[in-house]
Amino acid sequence: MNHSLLMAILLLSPFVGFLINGLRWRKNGPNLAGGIATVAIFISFICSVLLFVDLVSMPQEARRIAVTFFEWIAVDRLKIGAGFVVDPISAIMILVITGVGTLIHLFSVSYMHHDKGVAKYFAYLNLFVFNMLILVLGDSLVTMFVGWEGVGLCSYLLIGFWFTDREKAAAGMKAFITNRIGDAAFLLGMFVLFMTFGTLNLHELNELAPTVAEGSWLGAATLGTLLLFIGATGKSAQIPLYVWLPDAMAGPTPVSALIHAATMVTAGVYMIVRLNAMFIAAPNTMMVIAVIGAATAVFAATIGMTQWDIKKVLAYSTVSQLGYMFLAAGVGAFGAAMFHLMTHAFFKALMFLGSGSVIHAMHEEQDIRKMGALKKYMPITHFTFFLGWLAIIGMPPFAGFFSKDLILEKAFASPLGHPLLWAAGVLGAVMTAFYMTRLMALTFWGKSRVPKEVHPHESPWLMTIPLIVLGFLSVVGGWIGIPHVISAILPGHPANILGDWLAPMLKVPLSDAHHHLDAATEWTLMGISVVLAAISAAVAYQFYVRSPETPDKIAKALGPVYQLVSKKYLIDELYFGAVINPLIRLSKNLWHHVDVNFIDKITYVLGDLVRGGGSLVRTLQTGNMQLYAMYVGLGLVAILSFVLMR
Amino acid sequence: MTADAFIFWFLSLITLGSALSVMLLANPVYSALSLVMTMVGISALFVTLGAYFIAGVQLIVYAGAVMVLFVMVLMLFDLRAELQAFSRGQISGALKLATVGALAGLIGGALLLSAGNVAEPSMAEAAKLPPDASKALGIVLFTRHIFGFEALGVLLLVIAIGTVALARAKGGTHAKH
Amino acid sequence: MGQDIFEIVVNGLKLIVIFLLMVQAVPILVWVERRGSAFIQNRLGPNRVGPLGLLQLLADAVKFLTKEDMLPNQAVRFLFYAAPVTALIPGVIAYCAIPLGTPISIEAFEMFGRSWGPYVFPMQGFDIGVGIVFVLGVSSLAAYTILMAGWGSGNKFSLMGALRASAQMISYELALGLSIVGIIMLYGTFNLTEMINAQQGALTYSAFGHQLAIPALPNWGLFYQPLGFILFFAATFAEANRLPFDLAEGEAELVAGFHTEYGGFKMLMFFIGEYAHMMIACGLVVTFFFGGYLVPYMTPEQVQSWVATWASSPNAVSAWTSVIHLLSYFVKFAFFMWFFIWVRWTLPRFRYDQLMDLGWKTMLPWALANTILTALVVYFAHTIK
Amino acid sequence: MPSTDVFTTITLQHYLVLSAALFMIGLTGVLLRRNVIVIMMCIELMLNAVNLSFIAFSKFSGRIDGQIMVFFVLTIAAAEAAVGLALIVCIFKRFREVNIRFFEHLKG
Repeated sequence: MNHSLLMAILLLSPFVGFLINGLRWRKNGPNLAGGIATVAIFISFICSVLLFVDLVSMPQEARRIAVTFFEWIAVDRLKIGAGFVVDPISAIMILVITGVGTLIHLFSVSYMHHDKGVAKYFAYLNLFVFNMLILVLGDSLVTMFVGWEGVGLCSYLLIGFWFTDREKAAAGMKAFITNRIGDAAFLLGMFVLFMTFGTLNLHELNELAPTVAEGSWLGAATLGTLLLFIGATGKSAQIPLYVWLPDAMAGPTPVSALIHAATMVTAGVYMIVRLNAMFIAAPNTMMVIAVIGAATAVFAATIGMTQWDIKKVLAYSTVSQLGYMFLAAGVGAFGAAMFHLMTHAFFKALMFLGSGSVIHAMHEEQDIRKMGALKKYMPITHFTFFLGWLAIIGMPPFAGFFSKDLILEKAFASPLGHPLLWAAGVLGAVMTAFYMTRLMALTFWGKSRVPKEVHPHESPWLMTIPLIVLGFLSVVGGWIGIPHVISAILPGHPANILGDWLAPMLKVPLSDAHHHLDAATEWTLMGISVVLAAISAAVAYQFYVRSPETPDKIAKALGPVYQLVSKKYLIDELYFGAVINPLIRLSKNLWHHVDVNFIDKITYVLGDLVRGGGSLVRTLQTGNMQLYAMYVGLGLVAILSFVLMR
Repeated sequence: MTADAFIFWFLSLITLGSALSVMLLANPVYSALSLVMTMVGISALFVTLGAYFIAGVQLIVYAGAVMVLFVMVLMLFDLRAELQAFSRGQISGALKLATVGALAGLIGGALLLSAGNVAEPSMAEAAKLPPDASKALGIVLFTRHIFGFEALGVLLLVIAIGTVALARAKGGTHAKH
Repeated sequence: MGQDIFEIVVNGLKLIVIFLLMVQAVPILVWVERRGSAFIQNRLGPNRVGPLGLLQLLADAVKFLTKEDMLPNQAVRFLFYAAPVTALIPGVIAYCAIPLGTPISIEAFEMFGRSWGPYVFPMQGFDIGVGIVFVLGVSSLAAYTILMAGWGSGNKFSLMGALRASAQMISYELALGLSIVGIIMLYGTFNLTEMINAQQGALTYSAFGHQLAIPALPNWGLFYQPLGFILFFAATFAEANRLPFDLAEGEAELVAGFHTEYGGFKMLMFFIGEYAHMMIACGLVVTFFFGGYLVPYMTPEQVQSWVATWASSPNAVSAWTSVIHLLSYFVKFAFFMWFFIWVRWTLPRFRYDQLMDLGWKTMLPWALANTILTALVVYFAHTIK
Repeated sequence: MPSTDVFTTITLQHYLVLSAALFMIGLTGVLLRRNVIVIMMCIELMLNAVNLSFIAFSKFSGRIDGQIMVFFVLTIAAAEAAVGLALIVCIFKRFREVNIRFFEHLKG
């Protein structure tokens, strides 16, 4: 099959699914709707695999399949086609999106089985995948922005899916509005880049990026990328715009898995990786990204340690892990960012789906204080969740270990890195190990605190199969990026497949292209993080399984600090007090004084003028149609005489 | 060519006469029947101009369908001769007649002025039209004028729906809830 | 009309002859109808006056002519008298356009001291290029006579009957017109003579460059447009206001419909008008679907060469050929006239809503489907080899 | 054009003058009649007059497009008649009369 056809099918298959389910959302039952939606995504997945295979068969330097369906916008210098590109970066993304997407759709068939709007749900989900594919495949910032907005819309729709619940509807709006702030910055960034470079095509932008690092804060590359990064903080939930993501857990759990863990929230990271040459040219931006990423990683992890809602814990964990990805991007380790993006998609989707399975079993109960000892009721869920846990706390040889380790190494060693960034990363990893172990312990281990009327049970096979597949991927997903030092001691010396795959697409930091640590340092760094994480996990196990009373004591001892953290540092309240309420007050004042007294008056006067004029003219309009006809006749006479006289 | 001339004068006499009766007769039913006569006369004039197909369509559509509707409506309302055929108002009536007169004068003048400019009907020009032009008509209609044709199709659909909505006794635009 | 006096005279005579034939056929048809209905209903029918009751026709005519001429009190005088007269006109004019036989050719001859001819006279009133359109257009004028009669009578029953009849005619004209679009596309012409010529020989389907001949059947339009035939024939019943579509004169509800107030000779005129419509319908059915005047299994040339074996002069050959075709036409024509009568005495009447449902919701969609299907087949079968 | 030929040779002008006369008759009817149905019939008359000149132009210029225009006008006239009659039926149902003055409610 030729590429444009494959690409068209890849993109349109989810859209067709959306149309079918969307137009028949009152009629399609859960099995039909879910079947259609899953098959639609699966077709996309097959197309992705075919495209990927084609890509592999190409020579390394020419791995790029570009298709332009039609010219979309052509205004003066601005020429934007409906162009889509599959290259090594987007190939990974479409595989993850459609692959994980298929699994999550499959999971949803069972999970959403009793919901009334199930066809609507699948329609939104398909629309989301469609937009996400546009986002990752788009060959220009504008095409990307279309998908960017589209996924935002779908996120809003799905968070507020149970919109009859006021709180959930509000969560959807919060996500949407927070994203709008980021989107505005994204647009401004596009303007800056277009003004300077005259194009918005990603490929061309990377080519045109300055070859010398920009020192100034106001240089085109720096300003543009900084603004784009603000957009990314909105979409990818980084400080300061992360507040929407924990609330977004109001949506159905598979949505959290697909949108708010595996795919959409990584869009910001993906965007940075796509424009890596431009970002590299702006070291100031890179520094900001790295600092924000590290700060977010630590900050979110602290909140995660105090939450009681199983999904909230995972949400903060996601924010924290996204922080790692930004940290990696910020130190110029784009490959590491992509690597972690991929492994994170596997294990975090797994954990969300696992939590969904738990919630399903607990009859919509999300508070981990009311769980415990679920291990014996739900062996499969527990086992797969266990694999995810090992992966996220970075135990070798699970997926998370390799990617997280690579990030930490780069944070330490990259010319853009700094030991402090590394320290923050390690701190985050330690806390991650703590709160994830706490989650495991409270949910699956220890004593049962399940209320008597609830009878947990293992989920049906439609839900466990995706868990098993994702669990498998969480184990082996990291093996495609085994660092050199480890592969050196392994039998057969497996190559760093991912690194080689991405290498032609990525630019290394300008100042020092071949900066390598010696093996000993690398082993040391690796050892420190793994050992610290393991200790932290053991401590958590001690606290929450062996002596459950200890955490309370510590919390009491910490007093106000604990309160502050468990209330999420009062960030939401801060935003309300400092930004939102003043804005509302200002708007109200403008309305009461400026609008009513000034602008309205102008329109009234204009209206009166028009009405006065009209009442003058309307005497002509007698209602007698024959007179009107005579006017027409007179007009004819006038025109004819003009023509004849001429 | 006297036969052609005779037919033309005969037909125009009939057509003009029945057209005048459309305008002048007080009984609308007679007006309508006169109009049918006018249509038939015009159709015959089309034949003298070689437009056979259009003449047939004129008969089918105008005389056969549109005017039947008019006559049916008139008869359904049972409108007999009216006391006053023309609308009131002496001044406005005079004004209207003056308008008509002015327009007629202008058009007549234009025709007279153009008489010299328009070339005599050369047989070569007229011979360009095939004797049975239906096929050529179809080809032109479905190629050069296809857009108009399609637009008319849409118009007819809209009209059909609108008419049904207007004329329905219940549930139409006059529904009282 | 013609080039010289002789031609004009002959053509004029031809029109008069056709008109007389039509008018004279009516008494015979009335007799057939009465005898036929009696036969169908297992009774005797008129059999006292003359052999087989044939002179009954004469008696009827005399009765009609001698009846008192009445004008109802509320009637509109002009329309009341004009309606029966105009009832005849459209039917006759339309029938004149239907070809009845092969043209007669006359060789040049000497008369009155000058030479005339040669001439070719078609066996029809006049040959107009757009035959079908003309016939439909003219026969659609018949609605006015009914309306004039109904309204002019000043009678509610008459008016209702007239309105019903004209509404029915307009409605079925649609299905009627659409049902023959297929035939028109198939033969690619409006001209009736050309259509008949296209139906010569044995049935031969040709499509995609292949041909399939079925020698056992004649090449009639029926075998190309069976659906079109059914729709057309059914619609003509409605157009002619015959049972099962004679709602206009449903005795049970409307006395006799638009001619309630008519009697005597005026009544007879309506009769003739109605039979004229039947004749047009039968003539068109024969022309479109049954090869018109063609003799089955023989082309006109074959007939002519057969005639040439026994006829002497070329004029005689031409004339005999034409007569044979005329007979062939009349046999087919008579069958369908009988069919009309047959149906009338066999089927019950529709209810008015059933009538409209049938016209608008059944026949019109099927006619549309037939049109579209034919268009596709004609287009693809003739462009793709 | 020699004056003796006016009656024997039929030219484009003849048809145009006839068409103009018909048009004027129709216009007069539209302007002066009281009955809405008659007014509509007069509009049909005007349309027919225009059709006649289209056909005449088509014939005398040797182009078939004039006939197409007539085709379109016919269709539009039929559509107009349908809607107009529907409106008239509505008016009649309300006022039991079809006088043009019942259409005078929309005025300034």
